[in-house]
Amino acid sequence: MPPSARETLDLNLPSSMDYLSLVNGVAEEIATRLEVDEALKDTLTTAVIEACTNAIEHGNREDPSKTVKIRFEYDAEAFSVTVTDEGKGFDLKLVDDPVKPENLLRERGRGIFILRAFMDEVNYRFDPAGGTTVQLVKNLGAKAQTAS
Amino acid sequence: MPPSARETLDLNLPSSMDYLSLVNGVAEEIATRLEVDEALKDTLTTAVIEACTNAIEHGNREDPSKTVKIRFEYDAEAFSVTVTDEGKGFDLKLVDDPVKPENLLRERGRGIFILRAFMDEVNYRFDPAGGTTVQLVKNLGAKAQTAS
Amino acid sequence: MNLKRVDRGDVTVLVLSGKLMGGPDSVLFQDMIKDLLGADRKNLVADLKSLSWVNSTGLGILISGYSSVKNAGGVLKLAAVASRIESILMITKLTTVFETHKTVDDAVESFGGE
Amino acid sequence: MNLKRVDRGDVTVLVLSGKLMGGPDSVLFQDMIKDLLGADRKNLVADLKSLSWVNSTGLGILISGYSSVKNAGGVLKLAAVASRIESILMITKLTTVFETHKTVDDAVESFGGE
Ligand SMILES: Nc1ncnc2c1ncn2[C@@H]1O[C@H](COP(=O)(O)OP(=O)(O)O)[C@@H](O)[C@H]1O
Ligand SMILES: Nc1ncnc2c1ncn2[C@@H]1O[C@H](COP(=O)(O)OP(=O)(O)O)[C@@H](O)[C@H]1O
Repeated sequence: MPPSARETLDLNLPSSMDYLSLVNGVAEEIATRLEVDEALKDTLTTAVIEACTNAIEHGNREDPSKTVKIRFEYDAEAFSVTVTDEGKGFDLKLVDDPVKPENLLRERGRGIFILRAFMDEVNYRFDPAGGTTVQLVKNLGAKAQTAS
Repeated sequence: MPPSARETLDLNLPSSMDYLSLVNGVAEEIATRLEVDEALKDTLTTAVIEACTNAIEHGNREDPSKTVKIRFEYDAEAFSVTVTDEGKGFDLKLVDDPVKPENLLRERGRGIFILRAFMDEVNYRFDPAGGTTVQLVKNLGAKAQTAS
Repeated sequence: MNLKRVDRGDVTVLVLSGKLMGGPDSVLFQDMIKDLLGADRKNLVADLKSLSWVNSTGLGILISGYSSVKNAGGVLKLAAVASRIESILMITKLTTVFETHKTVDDAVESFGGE
Repeated sequence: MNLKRVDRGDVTVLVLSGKLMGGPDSVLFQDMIKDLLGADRKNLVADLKSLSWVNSTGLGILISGYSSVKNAGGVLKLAAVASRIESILMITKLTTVFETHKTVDDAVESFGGE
């Protein structure tokens, strides 16, 4: 049964791509707990993986001595995940649109686009002291929708 | 490949038995990363589950608003896991021996015994301010052995 | 854990799969045993071939079943125990409590044929 | 990701399974494509039936393969795309890049028979 009160789960891990499969497993377990359907489960786990990939790759430059902090907060109404790295951040305005025809064959540059397509809220916070946090929110209530 | 430097992974979660399967998944992923054989993987995950079961059930009395903190630290030489609850602790001297003939048919009371059988070190720390921490260590180097 | 029941003559095989670790598993298993004893079926085999994992709470569930069946004059035997579960049964000396058979067929036959 | 190669006439089917998410997957896939192009095999089908999941890095791997094959005068088509992966391909408009077929047989036949 989905939790009646809002629950919080923290996962702090070394910055290596090798941990993506562990993160995927944790996100799937939480989605199972929330009793969302398979499509929504895929949406949530994909978004979590994209945010963590960026934190590990761009934020912490795959330095395993740096930590990526993931906080999941959820109840039957909403799923939120906050991913924080120790990096210098970036300029959101410089992020290209991957579905422009001239960008379609680029190998990279689809992560943030997928986050925005899949989730209801995507908020970046750049800490002047260093560190990037992205918060993703998906509504699970009556109005909840899956990606497709 | 197993990590060359010691790595730390933290997992903090609500005190519900429903989370044991998530904990099991995380422990399995770490064991996979350490490239231990299947028997040792079973040993490590079983020990982690036993420690977490006690923290959730006895320490935090299955109150999901209370947190169980799990810290994994590992490299190719050793696997350590520290599980901390918010409970009042207990008297280790009062824990019965489950393999005494008169105790064999008891339904409970095998958790700590299994921890001691499976792991190389089992250390309890009772914080006078409240909270129980158990640290489990398994050597993975040349002298490492599985439970059986 | 998933639980399935297969009757073979006057022996009932309980097929356990997944992970046995307390909580809802306990009620599921106890209810099944109660139903069987209520129907006077007391020759039971727990088929553990597809059970991937058990913790100390799960061991307690098996023992509770064992005791209920024994009190009713029957017996619950184990069959096809995977090695990871075997090692827990050995360490906790529960191998001295449970009669264990390599295969389900062996366990069923040990009751004196189907 | 696991990668298997099956030749069917002058078409080669690449069977991907598991999760496609960058890192070692990228090298594995690129090496395979290089080998095939080196052997002058340019009619390729990626069978995604058993691929359970892909992220944006994984999409990049497919595109990199697509471009290498195209530059060599061949084509990499997709077949049997699961719905969770289909939805990512649609959102990123990669359905306009990849020729996609319902089944591997359809994809193989689209090259003009085995
Ligand atoms: N956590 C982060 N820290 C620093 N830079 C980031 C972070 N996340 C994204 N970026 C920047 O934004 C760009 C676009 O990211 P994204 O859309 O996920 O595509 P990709 O990661 O494939 O390049 C990245 O190339 C990177 O420059
Ligand atoms: N984290 C804990 N906090 C409080 N009491 C505990 C804790 N861990 C174990 N205990 C006590 O020790 C006893 C024995 O534990 P264990 O051997 O794991 O068996 P079981 O949990 O099945 O009773 C428990 O019944 C409980 O009283």
